[in-house]
Amino acid sequence: MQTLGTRPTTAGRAGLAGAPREPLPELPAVEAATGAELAELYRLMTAVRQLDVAAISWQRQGILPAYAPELGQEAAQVGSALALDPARDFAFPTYRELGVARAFGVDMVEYMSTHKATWHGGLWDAAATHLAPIQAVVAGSVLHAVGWAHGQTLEARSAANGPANSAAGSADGLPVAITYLGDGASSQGDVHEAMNFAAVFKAPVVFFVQNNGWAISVPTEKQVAGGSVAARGAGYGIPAVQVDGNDAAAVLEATRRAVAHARAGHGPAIVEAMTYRRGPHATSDDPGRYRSLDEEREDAGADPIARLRERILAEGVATEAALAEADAAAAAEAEALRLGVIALGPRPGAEMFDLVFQEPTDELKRQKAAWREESEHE
Amino acid sequence: MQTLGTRPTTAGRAGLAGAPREPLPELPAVEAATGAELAELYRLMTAVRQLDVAAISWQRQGILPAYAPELGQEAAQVGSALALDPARDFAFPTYRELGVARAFGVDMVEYMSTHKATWHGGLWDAAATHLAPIQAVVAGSVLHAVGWAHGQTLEARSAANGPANSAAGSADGLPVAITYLGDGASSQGDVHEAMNFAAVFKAPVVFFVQNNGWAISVPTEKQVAGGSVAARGAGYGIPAVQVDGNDAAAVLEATRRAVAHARAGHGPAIVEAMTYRRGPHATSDDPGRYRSLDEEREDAGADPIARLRERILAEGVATEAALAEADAAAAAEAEALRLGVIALGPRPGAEMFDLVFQEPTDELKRQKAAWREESEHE
Amino acid sequence: MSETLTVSNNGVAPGASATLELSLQGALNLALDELLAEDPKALVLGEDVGTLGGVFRVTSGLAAKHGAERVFDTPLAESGILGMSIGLAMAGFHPVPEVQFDGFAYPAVNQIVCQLARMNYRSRGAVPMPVTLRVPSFGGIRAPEHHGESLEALFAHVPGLKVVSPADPQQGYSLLKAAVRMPDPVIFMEPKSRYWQKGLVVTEAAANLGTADDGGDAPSSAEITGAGLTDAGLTGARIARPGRHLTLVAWGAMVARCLQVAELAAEDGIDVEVLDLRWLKPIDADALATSVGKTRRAVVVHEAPRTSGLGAEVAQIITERCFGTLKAPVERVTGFDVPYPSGDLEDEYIPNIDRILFGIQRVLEYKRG
Amino acid sequence: MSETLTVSNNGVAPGASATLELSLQGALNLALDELLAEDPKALVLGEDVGTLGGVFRVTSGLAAKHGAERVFDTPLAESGILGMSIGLAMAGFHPVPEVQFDGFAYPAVNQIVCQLARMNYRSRGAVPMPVTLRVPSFGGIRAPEHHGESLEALFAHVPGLKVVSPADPQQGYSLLKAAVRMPDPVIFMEPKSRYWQKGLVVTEAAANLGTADDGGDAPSSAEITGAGLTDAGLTGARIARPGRHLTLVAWGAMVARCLQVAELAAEDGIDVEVLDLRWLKPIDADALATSVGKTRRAVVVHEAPRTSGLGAEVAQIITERCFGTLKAPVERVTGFDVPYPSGDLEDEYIPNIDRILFGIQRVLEYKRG
Ligand SMILES: Cc1ncc(C[n+]2csc(CCOP(=O)(O)OP(=O)(O)O)c2C)c(N)n1
Ligand SMILES: Cc1ncc(C[n+]2csc(CCOP(=O)(O)OP(=O)(O)O)c2C)c(N)n1
Ligand SMILES: [Mg+2]
Ligand SMILES: [Mg+2]
Repeated sequence: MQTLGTRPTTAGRAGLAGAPREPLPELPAVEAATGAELAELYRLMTAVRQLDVAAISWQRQGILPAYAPELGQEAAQVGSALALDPARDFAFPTYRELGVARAFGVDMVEYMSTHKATWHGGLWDAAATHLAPIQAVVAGSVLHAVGWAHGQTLEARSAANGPANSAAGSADGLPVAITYLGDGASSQGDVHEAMNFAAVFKAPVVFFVQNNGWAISVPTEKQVAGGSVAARGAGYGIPAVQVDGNDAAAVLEATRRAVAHARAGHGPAIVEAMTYRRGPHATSDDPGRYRSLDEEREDAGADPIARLRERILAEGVATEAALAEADAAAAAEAEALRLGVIALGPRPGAEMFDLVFQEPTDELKRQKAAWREESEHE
Repeated sequence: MQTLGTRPTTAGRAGLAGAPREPLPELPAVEAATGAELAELYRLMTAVRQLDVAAISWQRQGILPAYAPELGQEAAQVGSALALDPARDFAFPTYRELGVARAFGVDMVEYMSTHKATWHGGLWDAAATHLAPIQAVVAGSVLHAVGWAHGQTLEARSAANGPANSAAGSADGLPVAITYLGDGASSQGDVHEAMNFAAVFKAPVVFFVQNNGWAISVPTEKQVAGGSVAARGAGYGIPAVQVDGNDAAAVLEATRRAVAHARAGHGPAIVEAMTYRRGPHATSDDPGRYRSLDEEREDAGADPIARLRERILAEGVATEAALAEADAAAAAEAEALRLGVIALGPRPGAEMFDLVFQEPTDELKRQKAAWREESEHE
Repeated sequence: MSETLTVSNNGVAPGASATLELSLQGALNLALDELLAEDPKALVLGEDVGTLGGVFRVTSGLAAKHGAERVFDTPLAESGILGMSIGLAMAGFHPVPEVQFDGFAYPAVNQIVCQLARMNYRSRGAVPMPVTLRVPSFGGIRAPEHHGESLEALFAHVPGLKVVSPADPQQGYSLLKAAVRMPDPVIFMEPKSRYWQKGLVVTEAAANLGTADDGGDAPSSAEITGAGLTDAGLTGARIARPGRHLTLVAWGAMVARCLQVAELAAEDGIDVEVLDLRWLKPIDADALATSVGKTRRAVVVHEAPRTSGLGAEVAQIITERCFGTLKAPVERVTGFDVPYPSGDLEDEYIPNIDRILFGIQRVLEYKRG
Repeated sequence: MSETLTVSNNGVAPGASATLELSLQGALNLALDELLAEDPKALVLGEDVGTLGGVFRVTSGLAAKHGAERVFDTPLAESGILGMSIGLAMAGFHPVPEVQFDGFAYPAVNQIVCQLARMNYRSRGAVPMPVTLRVPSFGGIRAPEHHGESLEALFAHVPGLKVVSPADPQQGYSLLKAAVRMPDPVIFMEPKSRYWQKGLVVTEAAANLGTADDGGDAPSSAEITGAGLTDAGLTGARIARPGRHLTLVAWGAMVARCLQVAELAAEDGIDVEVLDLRWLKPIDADALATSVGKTRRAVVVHEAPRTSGLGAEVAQIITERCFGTLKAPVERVTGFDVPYPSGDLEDEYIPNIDRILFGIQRVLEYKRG
């Protein structure tokens, strides 16, 4: 940005341009991932991989009507989720965050229910798990994360002014929101509004962008002008970091830095994880119409799980046998999930009416009664 | 923005981050304003000032039901508009661009009709004048400007491929769109979408931001995170310039650079003119509720017209007498406008029905007939 | 202990145990003031609602009194305001956001329809949305474009929303309190052309005193019910004027106009009942059926364009319930299917007294063909 | 010269002088292909409409054939897509934007309502908006949330929009061509559950051959009219099945369901007329009056939630026009006032055959109370 003219006349007012812009705050340094953490990353990533690959085959077998694979994004998802404390922080997923859900300890049958067309948001309890329901509108939840995060600031301030027995705003800092979005979602106006609101209110929120190269068939270079979502942070005064999204330890570290910044009350941060959507957009998609297998191979790079495995073995963090054990546990988990998903029946139709409001209306009660009479198949 | 991790795995793909970001293009240099141009700026600015100040008094006298003054923004509006060619370029105003309309040669009675509550968009012919109708949604037109601008690119390309007799895309470059928006409007999601679309399509559009310190009662520092709208350009790879918006010659120069960039087919540019809303938001507003007169005086700085006048006299571009003549012409214009505005009657109610569609529907014809029968007062 | 005070602007103490004369704007301000005082989780947010107190001054003085953290200005972005309110609700707050004018709810429609209205459902009740969105609504003030819209048909069609519009200061005070206390999202449509109209308001404190039988000249329980202070009174429609020959159904600013029309009609011996619908979703179908069951004729009046307006729903509910006794098809007197016009033409657009009288006449003179 | 071809996917030459068997998706593809060929100002834009050819392949092959500048992918932002289309129209183009699914029209509502629908009015006719917005619409495909919405009541309420929905391949082909050629904005709602259903399509070239009286076995003019190829046929409703006892009014995917219902009812000796409304704004009130004037009974069917749905408008129009002869109040069989549910429950939500039959029964058995 250039500056022209003698001197902006409104320079006298604090915050108005002409005054030199404040330098971007630095994200605090954090400890590198420990060996135990690398092993934990591996355990989770191999589990996520197996569940994900299995889900694709379940779709082919007719167990699931559709599925949106996260193949190749295990490092980005698990690495970021491990930087959070699910007991106090809150995560806002899209429709592709199996890895985050698994790392947050969400029941996987309840998670898969969304792909089984049982319930749009999934069956898990969002309030208890601190994982918001599935969000099918791209960028739909970025603003919710900002609002939730600002709520933490308000709680902390009122605790600071009020009775001392409140936990919020303690020396441990603020609870932090993390919102997941894709390269495609970054084009939505809501993302801009969210980043601006977050910066204006200094909300403790981390914008975690999985830049996986594609929004269905549209490649990032036709989507993200300037080439990077993280680069937009500077315009809002939000510190941002771009990270190799297929390097789980690097993602963990980058997200931890962003979370530490937010937790300390310094406001929002952006992490852009450069990764690759190795599979189709969803099981109904046909990537052959817009990218060749050769391109896929070249652009995807090395498998994030293979990379982590290599490092773990090279650094002697765990043995081949221990990793094989993790793989076997993951396979068993996938099989258990398969049985759970098959056993999952449809929800009773009455829930359509009962869950609209906390206080159902008489009109809905009438409609429910009519539905029972005319359509209930029990 | 920092980069973490070994190397983004998708660096192989053109345009994906990890690859070093392209440096922002420089806006081309242009000639400084000539003496004749300074005089023209003065003539226009004094006319705009007198019309604007008169309009406020007309509102007090009941000639206009309401008015949104542009007091203090004459340099930003006239300076930017003079950088365009109304014969081929197209301007998209908000509700406060009296100065742009006047510089574009729009009939001032037809312009004032919007404030007289005659017709929302104003009575002038937008297609003929190349000034879009009044836009009451903040940021409502930024995307239209991008679309119109991309249309010029498409015309130029098809002319280049098609018969040689088409004017578009000639050696003179592309027609350019300019869209006006305020510091408040910059918070809208549409502005982000527009900047991203413009950069992706390399559309010949100039985003002209009048940062006048206020969005009704909300000061820029609570509105624009990071402190500058121009600073956001870098995130999209859009060159941007921040200019002293009360220095008419500097605004003219900055806008010319932006227009030259767009005209040459290099894509969008942003100009942020730092200025000050000296009056109330609109005649119904009471600025005393949110800023003191002392603050106003301090933040507003020197009057842009006084500044230009001083410079013109100092540089000997025109004589006191010539400037006084311009002032007198402006006063006469204001008086003529007053008579024109008073003479302006209401539009016939039938237009409510006739102007909805190019091809009115039978239902609308029925409603019009019913209206004639029940309500027409002629 | 209650007394009638004339209060020309803000500055009424919350909890005032009095019957006050207030403008709608003042009544809403008092309701918000009392809500902020009673509920530490209540928040007010939007464009210019803080320092300025809102362009209609409905939030005037609240930031100074309850703190700039509880009553705050946001950047100028309606999707942002709604999205942030949703997140605040997820964090346990009870936000009362404002969009500055009806027409600026459109940029927030995605957040309203896909998020605010569905979060409770999507989360299976785990994440309720106790959010009341205030929308200065309808036309009549010669304002710029997009400042005179009637969005009730849109909102009423959205599953998961409740929609309400007060017609006078008492309704404004009582319905806003009811809305904000609800655990579900409510769209609160304020008739902006009525902001400065005054009326008597029985505050909750006064009403409680009344029922506490303190021996003072407290409002009677009938007065309170009439004022809509009982629970039952707050969830349904309201007879604004009883009558025998025909039911005029209206909401928002059209209620006052229909009351005028009823006076004029009375001069011709036509006894018009005016039903203030109040709740536009859910609609009080029983009240419609009771009234039209008695009068056997109905006209529904609204400012919004005719086609697919809420008048169609009201008319159809009446027809469904009263087909056997209806003397004529329900008549609609509405805005036209044209964009809301500029000030010079708005009296041509909004249903005026003449057009409503014509509608009444058509119903009264209807002969089966 | 015309012949019946079976075409399983895209690849029909524009201007094919034939009666073709096409899916709705193929018929729309052909219409766009021909429109791009005939009108150099026509453009197709949206998410994934270029290289991929759209998630439903409606734009398949068009970019390759007509150029990546005329059929192009945009960034993922619906307000951007609409806003850009408006600007392109201001520059003299005839954009045919797509929003990928109904539910993603909500982020564009501000541009649709305040801009697209009003630019002609605001500019006093100087800046027309020849824009056709394609919206894959309605439910029935077990899709994720927000992929099964019915927005016709919202669109039909907006002054300045025209709204249409085709029920079969012929309607898709003919109505899309009519819409894109109009000088006003049209919302084109494609019933996504019908994309893969096949039917015969008389192309315009074939129809022209027929009227050119070339002696070949061209479709008769009655066939053409039945296919909706005449001007008159394209601006109003269409009798999809004549009948004497009751009129079923439907649009989009519900037309096929109502035709099924009519067959079942016929087994019980009930002769149902099915009226395919086609244009949802303006509504063909004359066609409704003519049909119900004859049958004296009507049921309107739609997928959208009941309250403030377009069914209310249709019912009220019928009641206004036919009150004197109607045997029973118009019945509505609709979606419920609940968010569109997940796949497992969508058959409970969308009006099914049973519920429509119950509706018919209620009308037939109605006794004045
Ligand atoms: C507002 C909105 N528009 C369109 C869609 C349809 N859609 C679903 S996913 C998708 C692409 C998303 O790309 P990105 O954000 O990069 O996420 P990814 O799929 O790569 O994880 C699109 C267009 C949607 N869900 N929401
Ligand atoms: C979408 C939208 N929201 C709210 C408003 C109401 N409003 C009109 S002007 C204004 C402030 C605009 O500030 P800014 O963009 O800085 O322009 P300025 O008034 O300073 O010229 C607001 C909130 C509007 N017109 N449009
Ligand atoms: Mg992506
Ligand atoms: Mg401003």
